[in-house]
Amino acid sequence: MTLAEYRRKRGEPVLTEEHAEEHTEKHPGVLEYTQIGLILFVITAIEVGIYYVGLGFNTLVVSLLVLSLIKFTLVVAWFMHLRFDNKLFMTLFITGLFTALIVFTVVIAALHGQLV
Amino acid sequence: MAAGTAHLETSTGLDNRKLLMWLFLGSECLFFGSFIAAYVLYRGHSTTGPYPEDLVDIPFTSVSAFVLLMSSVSMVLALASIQRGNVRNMQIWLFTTAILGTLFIAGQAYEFTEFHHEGLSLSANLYGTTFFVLTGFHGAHVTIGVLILMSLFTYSLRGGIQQKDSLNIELAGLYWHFVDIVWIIIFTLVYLIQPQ
Amino acid sequence: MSDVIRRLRANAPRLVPALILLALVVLLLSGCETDTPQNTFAAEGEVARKQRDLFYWAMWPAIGVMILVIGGIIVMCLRFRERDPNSLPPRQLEGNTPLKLTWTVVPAIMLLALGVPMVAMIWDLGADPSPDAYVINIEAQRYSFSFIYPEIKDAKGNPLILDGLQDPHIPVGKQVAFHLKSNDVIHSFWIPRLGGKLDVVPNNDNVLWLKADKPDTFHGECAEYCGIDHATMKMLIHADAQEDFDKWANEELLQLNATPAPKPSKSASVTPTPAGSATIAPTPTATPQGTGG
Amino acid sequence: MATIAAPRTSPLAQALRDTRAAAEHNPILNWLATVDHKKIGVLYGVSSFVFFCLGGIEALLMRAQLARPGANVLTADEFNRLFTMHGTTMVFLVVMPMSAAFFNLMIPLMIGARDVAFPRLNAFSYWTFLAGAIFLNASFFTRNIFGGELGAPDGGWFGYAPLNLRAFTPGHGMDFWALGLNILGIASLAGGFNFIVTILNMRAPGMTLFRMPVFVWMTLVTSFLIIFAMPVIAVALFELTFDRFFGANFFNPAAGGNPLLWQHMFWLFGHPGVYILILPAFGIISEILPTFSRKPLFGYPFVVFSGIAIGFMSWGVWVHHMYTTGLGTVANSAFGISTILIAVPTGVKVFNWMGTLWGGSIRFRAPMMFAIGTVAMFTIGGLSGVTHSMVPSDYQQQDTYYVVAHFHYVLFGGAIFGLFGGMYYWFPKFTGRFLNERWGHVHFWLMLIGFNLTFFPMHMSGLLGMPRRIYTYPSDYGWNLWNLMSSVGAFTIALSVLIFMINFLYSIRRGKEAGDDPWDARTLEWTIPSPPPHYNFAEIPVVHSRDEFWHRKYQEDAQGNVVPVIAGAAHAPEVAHGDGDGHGGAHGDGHGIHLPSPSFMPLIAALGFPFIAVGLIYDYALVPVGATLLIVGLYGWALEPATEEE
Ligand code: HEA
Ligand code: HEA
Ligand code: CUA
Ligand SMILES: [Cu+2]
Repeated sequence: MTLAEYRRKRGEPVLTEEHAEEHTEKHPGVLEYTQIGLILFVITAIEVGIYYVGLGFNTLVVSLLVLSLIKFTLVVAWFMHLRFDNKLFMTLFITGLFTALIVFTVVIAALHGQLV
Repeated sequence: MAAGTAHLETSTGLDNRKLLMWLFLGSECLFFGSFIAAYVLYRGHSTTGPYPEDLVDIPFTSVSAFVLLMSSVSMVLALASIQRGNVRNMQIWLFTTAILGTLFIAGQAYEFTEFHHEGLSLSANLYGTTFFVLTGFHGAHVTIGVLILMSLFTYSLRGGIQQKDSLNIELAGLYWHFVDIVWIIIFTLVYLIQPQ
Repeated sequence: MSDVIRRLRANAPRLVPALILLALVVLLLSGCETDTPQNTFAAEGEVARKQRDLFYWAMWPAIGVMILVIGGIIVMCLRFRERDPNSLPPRQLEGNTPLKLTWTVVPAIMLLALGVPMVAMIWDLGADPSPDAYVINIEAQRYSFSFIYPEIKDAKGNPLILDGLQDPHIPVGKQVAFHLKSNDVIHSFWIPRLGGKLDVVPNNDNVLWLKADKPDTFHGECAEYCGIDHATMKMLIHADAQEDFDKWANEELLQLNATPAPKPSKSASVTPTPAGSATIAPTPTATPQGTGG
Repeated sequence: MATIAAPRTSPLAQALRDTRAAAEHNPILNWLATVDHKKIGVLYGVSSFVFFCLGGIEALLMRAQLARPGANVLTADEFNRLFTMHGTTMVFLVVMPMSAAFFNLMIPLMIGARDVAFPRLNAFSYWTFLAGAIFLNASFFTRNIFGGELGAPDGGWFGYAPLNLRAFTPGHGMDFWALGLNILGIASLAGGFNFIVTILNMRAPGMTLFRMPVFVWMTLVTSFLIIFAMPVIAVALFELTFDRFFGANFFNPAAGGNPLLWQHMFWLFGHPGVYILILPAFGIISEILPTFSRKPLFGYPFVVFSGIAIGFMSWGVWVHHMYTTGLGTVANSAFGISTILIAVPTGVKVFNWMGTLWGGSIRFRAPMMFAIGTVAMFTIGGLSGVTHSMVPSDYQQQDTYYVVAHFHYVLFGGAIFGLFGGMYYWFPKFTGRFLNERWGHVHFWLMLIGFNLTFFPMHMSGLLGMPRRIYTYPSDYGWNLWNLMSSVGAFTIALSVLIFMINFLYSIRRGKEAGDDPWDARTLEWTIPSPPPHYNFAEIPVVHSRDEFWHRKYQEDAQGNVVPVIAGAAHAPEVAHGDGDGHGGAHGDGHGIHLPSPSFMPLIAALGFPFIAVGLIYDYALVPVGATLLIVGLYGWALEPATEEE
């Protein structure tokens, strides 16, 4: 008997377990994956394009960061299935990611470095 | 890659190994975060050349980045195949992914030697130090990934991976995609954005 | 023998902790305000005084909490000890929300009362030295502090350099701004009776200002572990009244003009002294020109 | 199961299977190949205790040198190496692995599981730890120790840059330090992952998160801190390794490197690190105090949430170790405030422990003495921590003996006292015998007195301006008496530890028989026989409440008075049929329970690390040897079935 079954039997709230069974067969198919791949390709092309267009430094940096963030999110959400999977995985990953982001931003700021 | 279905009944309903993998990736965020922080802190602070603007070859690196990105696509297709029970396709995509990964490594090896010829070494300046170590550790991750993929591929040739074992592919995939997103960040921060 | 042990054991829970607590507090108090060379309580400068007062501001509540907690534990141990080994368990009290909120909120308020003056003092002491401060450039290397006086210059414009063998002097009654620069590893510049320390970090030049109340001799010491002779990286600073200080400066100047050439100088990176040297080797200091701070 | 592993017929596979089978019977192979969490726990415990003695002897040598001004017991160089090794040993080879010992021994028993989630990863974690620990201590021999030259690292336990670079610490000591700590980091990481998965996934039916014993909670928080903090120091050490071995410039000021980067990275690990050291002890005493007060932990949710809060807040205070580096007023103010605030959740814990005593019926058995001692001594250390957090006055105390006093109060008075409490408490579970009670009390009082005698005077010497890490001091600074007291105290502690060791060795054979539930305790581990069978639970229990076992023994009547459950009157404890292995419940004797088979692969893989490390330092030829061991171990691990079929 799993904890989830046990809880359901006793009518207790089931916490993280509720998603357990869901994640089968809801995966996107080949078509979606290829589409995402195409989008990723296009964004990369745009990034390189922007690099050569010669925008002002700040515009360049901001647009590059935004674009790579989109790529990052696409891969994580679709290829790594975080969008469909149990929220616990998302929580764990985001915790690591944000801890890293925040503490190292502070470190660099405290050492009077530039972020970009 | 033992432990098949027996442990599927867990308190959270989540597979032990998959949980482990996500914890590992969360932890890796801090690992790569640390290297990236050192790079960012020191960018533009090298006291002598060669400087990044003298070296980076954007067209070349763009191709590498593209190769790695596409390997992520083939990886996820391998997973999609095995989840539908198509071992043959899975093998093809797995092999493609490994080949693309190897290409990326080869590109990196080429780039490292080029840079070295231009006088950038680990000890040349801060740029050399942070660049080689950051991209080197990433490359090491890719290499390990290729090894894992090739092992899975060989294993599957012997019939070791069926639809019910798709978790093995999923886990390798998670690792592989993670290595890819790290490169997405590196490509932007280390190559495209140059200090003024 | 075993009787003694038994009696001791019976009484120990009551006596020993109380005795220890008492001894601890007495110990703590007995150390204050004695006149030893590096006593941080025996402040003789504005900075050290403020820091000591802030320490008291935190120490007394801390002692209060300590007595509360440990005293409370002792009282409970006496009051609630099991009297009958065969008794049933007592009532199963699981918690008391108002109580729990109290001991979350009250310490938070106490700590705020610590935080406010703390932040105020950080900004007070962290302010730039006043414009009329007397500037001394400090160069630290294993294992000595060099004092460089940019305001005491010889005919050729070279400043006075004291390289750790002669005792440095400072004027009293005004801020002295120490510009700290390291030639090798991290050191920490500390003159306890004048004020807290500040690290001397390569590539991160820091400025520390201190102010001596009255003429006296102060002991200072490197406070960051820096290698084999860290323990003996010390200095003795003479604080002089302004006229005495000027007199000393003039004498030094005469001497400086009398000596022919400046010492052989060395570039910023200093090769490490071979491990095992047990003396305070006067390491050559950096070029006089490179001491802008 | 991956039954299609290595081809069944190959002689190699057959040989491997035979070795595994042999490991079931041969007593030595049995320990080398064990994947049983209880045995791994014992291995962890014994090893870390050996290192405790080693670190303690290093401390005694230092105290002998410092007992009098101008003493000549040690040279400056020896002293520097000893405090570096003492600090490193106590933190990485004593408190962390000793906590891991308790995780291993207790977690599966407390959550009602038969093993951890990844038994072989667990074994790997231990062997890697042992390899790293031995490697680190081998550094004593990097110079001709028999000719009177002590090797070992000499950069201090936090190895500040640029002193840690080859130009300033020549010799191989710091090489061993950097590589050794990285090996130990791998061990901790493996353990951290394993326990998170175990706690989240392996709980018995009914064991919801908020029914878990507090020790399990604290293990969970600690493990999270480990997996997020360890990578940071790993990277710092990698960078140091590149600087030292390959001329990289991360911390080289001459090339523009910033030595403060090292400090940030070290303390970014180091501060979460100190809570990694203390939270397990907090968990242990949160089990002991209720048992011997005979009432539940006061404010369980508060204790749990404050533990989680401490975990989060520990990420926002690291700069308090760097107040004097000149980071500026903004950074110092922000981190000063955050450091002060961390006293709030810690205070919540302390007060709830006191609330647990309140209204109890307290039995002063040896474990309880240590638990109470922990609360009291930790509070003193915590409060001196608060005085440290006051930035401007810390400019005076930083790097003095006042810091040394603070952290020994929290580390020894908190962590070590708590861990000793755990040893007295759970010793009967694993041996079936009590540790001698009387000598336990002698140990406690002697240690308490010796401890305060050693470390309280250090507040004084610190405030009187005595810097830490000095091998000698002049006689006219007013430090003599305090140092003498510290030295006398240190030897008193040593005596008390000796008493414990004798007690332990005696009791393990001759101690009073304890039975399954000697303390009238509250949690699941006491429901099973002492010592536990290798399968832990013949039937996986079903949990209905926090303090499950207590509720099987007692109930409250209408007035809230406690009455025993009359045998037979209440329903028999429910068990989960169809347990995790899918083999159905075993019947009393544990037949039919399939446990993972022993495996040599973790040991083989772990052996690779010291080869690689030694190779990097002395001869690159060893690196491929180590790598091969590692790879062979990992492949064997992946390919062999977790459980051999009979
Ligand atoms: C187990 C390890 C451990 C723990 C738990 C702590 C806990 C704390 N530490 Fe400590 N610390 C170390 C281990 C630890 N420390 C080590 C090893 C070093 C030195 C490293 C080195 O330099 O080598 C160090 C150094 C250190 C410094 C740097 C000193 C310096 O070098 O200048 C500071 C500064 O702020 C500090 C602060 C604190 C604080 C505020 C806490 C708090 O978490 C304490 C909170 C607890 C309490 C406050 C007591 C209980 C609370 C109450 C009873 C509530 C009521 C209280 C009030 C209202 C005040 N510590
Ligand atoms: C958990 C951590 C921990 C523990 C338990 C201890 C325990 C002790 N420490 Fe520790 N200490 C540190 C962590 C710890 N320390 C750290 C991190 C540092 C900083 C290092 C640095 O600056 O880099 C430090 C630094 C430090 C210093 C400062 C050195 C300096 O700055 O110059 C001193 C000085 O007295 C000291 C003393 C002691 C003593 C006397 C004990 C005693 O309590 C030890 C008690 C144990 C024993 C005495 C062992 C008994 C063994 C036996 C009886 C076995 C006998 C057997 C045979 C002979 C076979 N320690
Ligand atoms: Cu200079 Cu210590
Ligand atoms: Cu800290």
